[in-house]
Amino acid sequence: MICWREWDGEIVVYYDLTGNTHLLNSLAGLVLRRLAESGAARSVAELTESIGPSVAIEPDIAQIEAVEAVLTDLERFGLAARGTA
Amino acid sequence: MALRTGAFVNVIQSAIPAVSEAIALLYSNHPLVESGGFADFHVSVRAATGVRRWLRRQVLFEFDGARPFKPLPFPQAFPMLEWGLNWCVSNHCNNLLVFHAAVIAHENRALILAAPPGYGKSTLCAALVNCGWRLLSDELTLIDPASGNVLPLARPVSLKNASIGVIRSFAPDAPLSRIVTDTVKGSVAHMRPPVGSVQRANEPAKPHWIVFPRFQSGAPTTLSPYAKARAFMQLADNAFNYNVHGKRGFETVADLVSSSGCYEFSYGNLNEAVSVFDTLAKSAP
Amino acid sequence: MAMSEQQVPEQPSSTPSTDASSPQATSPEAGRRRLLQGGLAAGPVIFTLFSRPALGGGIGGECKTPSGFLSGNLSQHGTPTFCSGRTPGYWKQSQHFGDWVAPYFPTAVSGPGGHQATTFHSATTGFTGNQFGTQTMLQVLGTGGNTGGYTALGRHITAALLNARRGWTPVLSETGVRNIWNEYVSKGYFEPSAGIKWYPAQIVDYLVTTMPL
Amino acid sequence: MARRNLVLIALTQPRATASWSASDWDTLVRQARRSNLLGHLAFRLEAANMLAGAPPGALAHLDAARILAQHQQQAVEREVAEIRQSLAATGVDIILLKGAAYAIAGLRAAKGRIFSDVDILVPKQALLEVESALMQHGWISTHHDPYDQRYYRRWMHELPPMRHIIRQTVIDVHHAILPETARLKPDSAKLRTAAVPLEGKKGLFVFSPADIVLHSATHLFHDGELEHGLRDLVDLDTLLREFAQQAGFWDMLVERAAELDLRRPLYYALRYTAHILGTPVPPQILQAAEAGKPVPVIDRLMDALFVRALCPDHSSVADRFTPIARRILYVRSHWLRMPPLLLVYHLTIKAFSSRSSED
Repeated sequence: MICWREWDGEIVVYYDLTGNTHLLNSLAGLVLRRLAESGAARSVAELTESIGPSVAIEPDIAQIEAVEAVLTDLERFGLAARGTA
Repeated sequence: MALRTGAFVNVIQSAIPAVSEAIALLYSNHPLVESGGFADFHVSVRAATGVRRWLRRQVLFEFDGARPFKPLPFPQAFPMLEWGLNWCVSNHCNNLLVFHAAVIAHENRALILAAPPGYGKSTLCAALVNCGWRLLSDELTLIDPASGNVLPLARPVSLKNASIGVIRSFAPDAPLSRIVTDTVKGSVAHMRPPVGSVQRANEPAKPHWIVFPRFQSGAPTTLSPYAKARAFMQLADNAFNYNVHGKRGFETVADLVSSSGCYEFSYGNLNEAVSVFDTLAKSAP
Repeated sequence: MAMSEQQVPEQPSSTPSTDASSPQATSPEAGRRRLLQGGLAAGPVIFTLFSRPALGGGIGGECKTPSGFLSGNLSQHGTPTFCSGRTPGYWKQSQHFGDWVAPYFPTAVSGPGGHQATTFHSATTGFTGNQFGTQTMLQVLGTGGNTGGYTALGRHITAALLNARRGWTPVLSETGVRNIWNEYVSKGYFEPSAGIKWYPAQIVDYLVTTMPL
Repeated sequence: MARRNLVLIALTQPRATASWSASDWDTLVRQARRSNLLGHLAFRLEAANMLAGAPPGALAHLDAARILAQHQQQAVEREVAEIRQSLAATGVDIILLKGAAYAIAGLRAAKGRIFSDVDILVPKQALLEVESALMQHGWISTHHDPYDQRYYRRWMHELPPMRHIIRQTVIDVHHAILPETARLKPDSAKLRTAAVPLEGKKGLFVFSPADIVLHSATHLFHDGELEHGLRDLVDLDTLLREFAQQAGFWDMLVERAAELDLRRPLYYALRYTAHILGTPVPPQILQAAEAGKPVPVIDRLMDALFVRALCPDHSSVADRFTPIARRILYVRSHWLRMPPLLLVYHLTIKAFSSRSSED
């Protein structure tokens, strides 16, 4: 459903369902990958932890906020959805 | 009259002298095709009839009886034919990926020049094809998704405003059509494609470089790498039918970007620009 | 036809010339310059190409050509209404203050040609009421939450006004934005069409559709 | 030039194309493109295994049309999903009409078909709510002229078309299949009651098979859009052939036409699909449909008009009466939809506005 290619840390995503193509920054690319690999994440914290080592930001509140922002953006374009557990 | 331009056969009808004159000059090297075969596009350019012709003579472009455009002032008959033929390709050839970009080749390695109008794309293209590069197209880059190859068109190069004078002094021998003024793009003239390019208009080329040029007067000549992900977006944004191809469109553009060197090119001097591209061509394995 | 073609105000461009040349006529195809000139969002999704389906018969019927060599008055059909508005979050960032178009100003500038920051309720904006007191447009953009049921609307209506002024929302003029707010102030809802009532949440939904970037 | 309707031959006897010259294929592609049938033709020739005989140039255009058609099929699916989501909160049942219905219901008529907009039918009392919900999700009315707005709202069976701000797609929201002023008065409530839910797509419906055919026939024979007459006739033919495999379909069709006051369009539909496209309509059904036959003089006139108007709108098949036939049928369709005074009003204002928009 989602096709992507990565070049130098930037990711281009094609989403079959909307037909839209997005250029993502590296963090957004990682988040999307984690979600695609695992199907879902239980919480933003868990998701942040799972990508923690791969990005050069401190695994702290700031990073959780960054991941939060990524999810909001991905949601806007239908690339991710938050469900009720 | 049926003219072959690359893979396409165009049946063109026009009784307007300016049109036949320009065709005779600019398409003199193109093969004529016998009528009675299959033609891709049947077009005509003719004077508009009706009340308004007494006020202001106008010209109509017809595609097989349909009129996709509003009439234009009569003196713009030939540019209208050229624009109309571009439209024929970009609007119908959904078996190909069609980009709004110039493309030239060196030993069958294609160099795609993609930029918004006014960035000096056509000027650079015109200069390079006068210095040994082969013209594939100055407006439409056609990629066959099956092979990834670029298909040539080898139609006249469209020059605008100051570029006309620039190319006149850069390549005084290149035949140019009469200048048509006051079009939507200002003054327009067309340059005849080199005979070698027309003769090889059925030879596809392999994409090898993607360059985003930008002319700025007085700017130093610099060629620098351009991020591939951004090159992807830039190219897809310049395609007429990227989304018609869906997933296949994505894969085709991705392969195109992956297999090509991507560059940003800034220049202010045409001679320097040409030598940069010659070096680039020689550096290819 | 195919791709998103958001409109960005024209930038002067020049054409190659061996002698120093003067700026040439601008092209109608400004949208293509976005990537080159950094028309990129700072967010995680840097740039989006919206799929614009090629629906329609093609010949004779609807001719949907992208701009380019067939731009301007060549197309038989009216200029399509592409919205490229930005969100309140965009407008409140100081690196985007340069995108504000007079007579709206995010901050005060002193000295000759100086000006005050534009207040939300003022003759300049044309926004009636006193929901936001003497707050400036920028302060309203920065208001969080949805106090009183109208602060989210305040943020979005401000962004909508700036978008309209910038020419990013051909479907929604500055007057249109004013009417929405002022009707809301006087009636408590906005009536987009006879018999339909939109309260702040619905108005925000609508305004958001004009802010894809 | 010989006036040969090659599209018709290629569709009804695809094997005949085996002996065609490059020039025949040239004419075929032009006629099919002009009739909006190039994509459909590509699929039909492929199904008949006749693509191999096409010259490479023609094949490229057929291929291009097929790719575009596949894209459109997907685009319509996306669009319908968006519409469904936008209207979910209203709880209004949405009936898909015409092309969107064929596509989402997986009917053969959708294969290779060109789509321009999505048509839906909702109850009249839900119109405002639906319009409001669509506006909130980015659709805006395309008619800003107050006359147009009044005209649509007062007389038409639909809202003014709405275009999506981002995707530029158009939706037509109907509450009936004909204007309230029309001579024929099919009851929308009856159409809705018989509608069939789409599996796995809660809230989405299509008409029953008989009603799909009757709507298509009404659209073709009582609407002004005859430049796509042949395409619409091909739709009818394809629908009839597919539904004919369902037991009891033909009898149901005749019965429903009587029930919905649509005997006349059914008569024309069966007469011209059988006559022009060889649709296998059972003889007793053709006979039963004659209940909708007009008086003989009109019948003969309609034959003369429709046989011309249902050809590709291309110079290679037109004779000197073709333009006038189309014009007469256009005026007729307005006549059928509106009382005479309103008709004059409408045509006059339209005439003025089209003139002023030319400058």
